[in-house]
Amino acid sequence: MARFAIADDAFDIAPLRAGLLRAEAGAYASFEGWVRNHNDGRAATGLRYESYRALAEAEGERILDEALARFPIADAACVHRIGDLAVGDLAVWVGVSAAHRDAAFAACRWIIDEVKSRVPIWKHERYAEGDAQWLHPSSP
Amino acid sequence: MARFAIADDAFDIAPLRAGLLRAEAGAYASFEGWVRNHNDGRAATGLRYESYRALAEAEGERILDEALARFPIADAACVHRIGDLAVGDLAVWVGVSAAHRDAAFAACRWIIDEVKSRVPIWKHERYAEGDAQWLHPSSP
Amino acid sequence: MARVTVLYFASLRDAAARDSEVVDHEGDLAALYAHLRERHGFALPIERVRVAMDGAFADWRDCPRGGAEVAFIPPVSGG
Amino acid sequence: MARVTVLYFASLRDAAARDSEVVDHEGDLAALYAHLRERHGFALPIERVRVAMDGAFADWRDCPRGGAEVAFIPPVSGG
Repeated sequence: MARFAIADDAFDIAPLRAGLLRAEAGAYASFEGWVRNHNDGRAATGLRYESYRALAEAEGERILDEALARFPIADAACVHRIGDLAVGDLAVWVGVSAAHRDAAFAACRWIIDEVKSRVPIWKHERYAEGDAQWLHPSSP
Repeated sequence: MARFAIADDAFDIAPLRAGLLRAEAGAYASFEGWVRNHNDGRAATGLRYESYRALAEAEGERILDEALARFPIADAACVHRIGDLAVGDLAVWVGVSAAHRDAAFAACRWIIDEVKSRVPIWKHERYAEGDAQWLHPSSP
Repeated sequence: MARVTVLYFASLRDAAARDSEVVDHEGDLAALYAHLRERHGFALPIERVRVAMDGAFADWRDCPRGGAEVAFIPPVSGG
Repeated sequence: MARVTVLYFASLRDAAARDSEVVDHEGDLAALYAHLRERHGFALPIERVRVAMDGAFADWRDCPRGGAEVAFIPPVSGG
């Protein structure tokens, strides 16, 4: 089953979290990215994400496979929204279950960092002044 | 309003998470501790947590106050179960919202570490062999 | 001489076979623990125990006032 | 000469004013980007762009076969 998914609409976290429960897992770390009302000092009113879907799904899946190989975790999953989002909407969710919290936290952080740097998804941000732009950040 | 709570019964995460949503917060990190089916190499069937409730609530609140002072976060909360728990039950939940993910992850990790080391709650673990014991770990 | 209520938790409660007891005590909290450790055979040395008084962590050198509520806090294991 | 379909995303799509186009091309993917950058006035230099072919990341020195689907990937900003 795919561990990474692109969602066209708002999605429920509860069943995704439940899918990571394991009797041998004592720790669960999760991360959520929410649409903020500001970015780089500008008031933002919402945004649109678009993806190169086939490649985004393949690259997301690769990231989760790599996380399972790199960290002593039980399972991991990630869902990224695309389409139009308003302030406060859930943009991305990552969940990781593991026997211990060290690995759960480390893998969760690693996954969101890799998703942000590798998965072909682009953010088009709308500002309170009425303009909008694609964000193409320089590599860190 | 109290940010830290002791729960006598199973509790819902959804409203706690919703209480941390902020228009200026783009990141949310959470941690959950689940009852595992093993500990220190022994098969466990369940456990009981007891607390010195008045001090646990005061100390938990202090930890969250300290987290808000130490990290650039928007809000944080923690709930710890007491009573009888079965394998897979939720024992503790921590949630943190922040403008950025660095602070959300760091504060979430710091809070669960402090809760585990400072809050007067004790775990009585039952094993598959039929025996049980209080866990009084040595300081790390 | 101060009359204090002592609360026991976890393995200390099991060893004392009670949740709490009222004790007449003279001296600091360290002396109180030493006394009760001997009475009940607590396995934990004082170095591994913390002490609270009236709902807040206290110092072992504090001397309880009459009516104080003292709690011995064995190493915690929440989470 | 290979006939390839080129996909545009985000600011590249805005600059090209289309989602995709069919191009006859000879040479590697780097040459293809240089050619199309000139045609559409893409602001992004090749150093800031990645390239994919047929749904997988590719090397700029790869030469597309006829019928290939090529995508230019500007710096991503998910999350």
